Amino acid sequence: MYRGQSGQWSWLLHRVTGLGVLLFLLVHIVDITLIGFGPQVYNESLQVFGNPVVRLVSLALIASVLYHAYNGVRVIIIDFWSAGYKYQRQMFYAVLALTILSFVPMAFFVIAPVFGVCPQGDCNAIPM
Amino acid sequence: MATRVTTNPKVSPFGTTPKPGAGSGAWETFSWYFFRVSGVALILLVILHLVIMHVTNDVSSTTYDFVAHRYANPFWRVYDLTLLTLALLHGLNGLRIVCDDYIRTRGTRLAVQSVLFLTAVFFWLMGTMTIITFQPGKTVAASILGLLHH
Amino acid sequence: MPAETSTRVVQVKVKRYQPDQSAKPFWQEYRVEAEGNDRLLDVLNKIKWEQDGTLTYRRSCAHGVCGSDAMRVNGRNRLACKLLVNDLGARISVEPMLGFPVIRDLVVDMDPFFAKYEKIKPYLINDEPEPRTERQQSPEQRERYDETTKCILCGACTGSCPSVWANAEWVGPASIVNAHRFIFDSRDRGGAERLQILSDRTGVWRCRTIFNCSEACPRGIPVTDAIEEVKRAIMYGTTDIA
Amino acid sequence: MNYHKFDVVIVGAGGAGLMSAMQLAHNSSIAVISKLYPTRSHTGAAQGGVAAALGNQEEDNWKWHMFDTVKGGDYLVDQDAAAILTREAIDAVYELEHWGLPFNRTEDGKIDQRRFGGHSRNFGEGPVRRSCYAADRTGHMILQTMYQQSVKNQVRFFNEYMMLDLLINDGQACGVVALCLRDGSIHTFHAKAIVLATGGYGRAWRITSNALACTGDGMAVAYRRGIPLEDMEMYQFHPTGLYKVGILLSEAARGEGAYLLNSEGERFCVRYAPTMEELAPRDMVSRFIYDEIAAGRGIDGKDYVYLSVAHLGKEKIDAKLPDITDFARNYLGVEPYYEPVPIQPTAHYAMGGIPTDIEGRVVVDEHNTVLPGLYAAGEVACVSVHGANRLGTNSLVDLIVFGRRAGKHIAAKWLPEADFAPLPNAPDAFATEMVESLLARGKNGANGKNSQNGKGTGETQEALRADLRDSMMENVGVVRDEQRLTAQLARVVELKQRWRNLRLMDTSRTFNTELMEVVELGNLIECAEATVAGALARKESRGAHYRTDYPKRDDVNFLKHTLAYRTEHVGEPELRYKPVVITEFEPKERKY
Ligand SMILES: Cc1cc2nc3c(=O)[nH]c(=O)nc-3n(C[C@H](O)[C@H](O)[C@H](O)COP(=O)(O)OP(=O)(O)OC[C@H]3O[C@@H](n4cnc5c(N)ncnc54)[C@H](O)[C@@H]3O)c2cc1C
Ligand code: HEM
Ligand code: SF4
Ligand code: F3S
Ligand code: FES
Repeated sequence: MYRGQSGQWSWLLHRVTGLGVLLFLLVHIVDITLIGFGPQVYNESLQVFGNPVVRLVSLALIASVLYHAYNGVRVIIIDFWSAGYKYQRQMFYAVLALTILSFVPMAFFVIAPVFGVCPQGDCNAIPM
Repeated sequence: MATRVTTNPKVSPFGTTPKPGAGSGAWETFSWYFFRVSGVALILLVILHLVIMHVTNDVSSTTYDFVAHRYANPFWRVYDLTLLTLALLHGLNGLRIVCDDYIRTRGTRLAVQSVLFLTAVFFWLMGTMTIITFQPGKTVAASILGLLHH
Repeated sequence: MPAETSTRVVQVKVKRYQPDQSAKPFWQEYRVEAEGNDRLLDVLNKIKWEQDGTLTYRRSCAHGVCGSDAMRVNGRNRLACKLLVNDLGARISVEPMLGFPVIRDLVVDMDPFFAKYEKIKPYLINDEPEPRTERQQSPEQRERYDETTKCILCGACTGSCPSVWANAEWVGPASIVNAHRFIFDSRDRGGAERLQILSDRTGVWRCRTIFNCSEACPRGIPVTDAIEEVKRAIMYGTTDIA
Repeated sequence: MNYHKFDVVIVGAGGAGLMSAMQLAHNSSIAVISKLYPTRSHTGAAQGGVAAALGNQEEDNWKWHMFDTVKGGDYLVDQDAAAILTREAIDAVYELEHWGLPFNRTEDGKIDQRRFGGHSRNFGEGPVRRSCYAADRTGHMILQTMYQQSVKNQVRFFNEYMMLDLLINDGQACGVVALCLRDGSIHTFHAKAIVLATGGYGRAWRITSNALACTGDGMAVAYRRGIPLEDMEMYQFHPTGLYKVGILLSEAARGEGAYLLNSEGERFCVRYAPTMEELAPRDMVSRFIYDEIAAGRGIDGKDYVYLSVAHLGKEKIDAKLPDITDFARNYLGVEPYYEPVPIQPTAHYAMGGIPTDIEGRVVVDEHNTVLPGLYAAGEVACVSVHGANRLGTNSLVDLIVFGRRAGKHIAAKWLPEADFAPLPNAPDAFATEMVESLLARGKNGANGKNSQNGKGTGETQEALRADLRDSMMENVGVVRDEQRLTAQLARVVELKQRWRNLRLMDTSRTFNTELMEVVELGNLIECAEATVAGALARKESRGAHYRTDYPKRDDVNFLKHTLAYRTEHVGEPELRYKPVVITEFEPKERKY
């Protein structure tokens, strides 16, 4: 393994998260299509999202999207701002920090229903 | 360790102004640009989408009725369509780049790219169909028939 | 005052490849007495001259200006003659660079590397009649491409780049650095041609801003910055950019 | 047998070799053979600059440059050659600029110039700005620029091919034999003209600024084939080598105003050379340092003094001397912004070499008889423009001026009339025999393990190498005398004997660098033989050759060039002499 530094890891994560999100997107397009088969089919399939394991997958998706988005901005800044490359490492840490900062509250909203807490108000999570 | 390259931008112009010319150069340049432009657009689109679906509502409450209610406003249809299109193109273009990294032979590369292209078309049609034709209470088949009647 | 040195025993683990004997690379450990101020190259020489004459690597200048001895030291591309034992610790691992075919031990085939370098037309292009004396260039114009003139073509950057490992067709950072050296030279007229070449599939866009190259460059060239400048020159269609 | 045929074969891809190649690439079939990839050549290490009287900064004149060259060389310089060197330097520098060499610039956009040791205004009145430079990487830029032009002109390179032998038949040079490192094969190159441009042999000394590849191969190969070596005793020690490692801190530092300090903090050069101070010629400054150390004024009583740049200020150091201050930091852990840098004289440059005329043709006797088809240029050659001591920045000029002249002469005069001389029978016999016997001597060795258990009795290369470099340092250094030189000649005889019994640990044919190193070691010993014999016979002090037993220059007996011919008797080369060409400047005492 080459002992690269922040740049190498930021890229690897960017690639993995990008591909992960893409995979999810493709699955998501399929499941959304179910809506065309009427309420019954759709709502039943939707139950799956309440499943704690699937919720964890959602968490991964959210983290991936957040990281990928922020790091995408980092890359764009490096590309378009001539002094950007000097701060690439700092920006990488900022990306990680932002990812965590914005992930935690979102994770809370996603996970809470499992424990019967319904921050959104209309809790109809279906316990296993 | 690195110092700077950029100090004084004043350099006399070189030869003819380079416009990324014909051929694969223009396409690769465009693809690179597209990543950035679609990326910026996607930040707004995806994050808002996530917030709506996972934060302000719980996923399990995004039921048929929820969708019906939302799609009553055409804005959300346009929104979702844009999201779908950009994310698919951006993501599959990314996958193309990744494949390009690892595939050396021209033939295989061409084959893989064709598959990716077909995938894009297929999934885009599938998603688009759902978004455009969705009408509360009707199945896809019915909606399509309905559309044809009009 | 020269830094104090002390003799110590260092362990050097070398990833060897001896095609005459075995098709497979193997690791071999050597123990050598070295001083803190010794270069890694001195340590390798010591092994070669005193213990094992079959240990094979390239070297010439021994002070970081010829680019012969780029190799992977403790996981990173470095010039063996620019590393001191003091900075390496008692256990050192040495491997050939990734992304190049290995000929023997630490010697890799540089021919493909130079072939890719040649692709970007690494020479001044200017057909205008030559003045009797020098072509004029202001100190600022000269400064514009100063960093990229430092390249010694050691290959450390190219051998550190994951995009290169994945795709050997890619011209790689060293070629782009050398393209930059001419594209931003006010005397050159071949910028458009080079940017055309570099906007291709095998050109700058394959760079995913991984920065391993900048970290590896023994000359301290901000390689990624040079690449980004070339990208911007293609995007904006001019070098007249910050 | 691998056979190749080209109009011209150039051996060596440093500044000299590539400059010749440039003259020939357009209209003849040429090949450049080099044991290193071209950009690894030692020309790339040159820091300070290339001298040419452009007069961009202040008034200058090539005649002044010529005078400095002659005087700097302690009047052992052939003045016809010096005139060509200094006059054509101007055009050659412009040519390099047109090829894209990124010289530093003056405010008005011209090539910037700076001071350098021994270069003066108006025949010695005071320092002049004559050295054209590109930061402190002038040699790097020259080498890169020439390699770039070679790429442009699609020069055919044989990289990592090591010349082992030179072929002469019918009184004409007709080819070279080389070892391909990658697979151990022997290749014969048949040519109408051959240019030797293989550089110097500084690796014969322990403390040296030279690359590990600087092993005098070209000189040794020619020497073995009966070609004399000229003025080999004239070997320059550069005053400012990094303590212990020998890495060069360019004269550019002193050109920019750096001081030399002894243990008392005194700028001792001022005492010895009141006009030029630190910028007196190298042989002198090296001797000043030697004397200071001998007088107990080395730092801490040791064998080094200080080079101080701190007073120049960070900004100037970073702008003008970035690389050399990096060396101090990197290899000695000294921060030149604040601390003085420990330095000592380091073996640096061969003024002598294969004798040539002003067209770069190799000449083989005191009557300047030309050996048709053979050319030499660069450090391997002796024109002689450096005489007994080369001025800083004059070597790069030598490469480009005489590299160019050799190439041009071949293109314009030699190729039109020349034909291929037939190869001798079994042309590669000598080289093949050498390689095979070396590999055979290693039979007991190599198996990838540390094998000291072979049946062979011979020693391995390291002891021999160490003995050579240490004894040369001790006996043929900055200061010499009868006793040390005699001892060294005996040493050389012994070393040659031991070389014949060397044992290799590596018998592989794939990239066998041990084989290469052993051949190089043999070449160094050949060069050492000519050097010591010449030094022993030259009973005077002149330029770099300083003898405590004959401290005065002796123009009556020794204003002449040494020619050393190899003989069957080891350690006893035949010495002949040829007169120095004097046109304008009569020998005078050298004062700075
Ligand atoms: C540290 C340092 C700094 C210097 N600074 C300056 C300076 O500032 N100004 C100045 O004027 N001079 C300077 N010099 C001197 C000058 O750089 C050299 O004298 C000059 O570069 C020699 O050039 P060359 O072309 O003769 O040989 P090199 O550049 O040494 O090239 C020799 C070539 O021959 C090849 N070769 C050698 N043996 C064989 C073989 N057996 N078979 C095939 N190929 C072979 C090598 O591969 C190489 O390509 C400096 C020297 C040193 C060491
Ligand atoms: C949310 C906002 C997004 C931003 C700002 C963004 C930004 C970017 C950028 C700038 C790149 C190019 C990277 C480079 O050239 O090195 C990229 C690559 C990529 N993106 Fe995104 N992206 C976003 C969303 C997405 C989504 C939703 C997907 C999946 C469908 C996705 C999948 C990919 C893939 C697969 C790559 C290729 C990765 C690679 O080449 O290593 N991205 N993204
Ligand atoms: S850019 Fe740096 S690392 Fe890359 S080849 Fe040049 S000197 Fe070596
Ligand atoms: S490591 Fe490679 S991807 Fe770009 S920034 Fe450097 S060339
Ligand atoms: S030996 Fe020249 S760079 Fe290390």
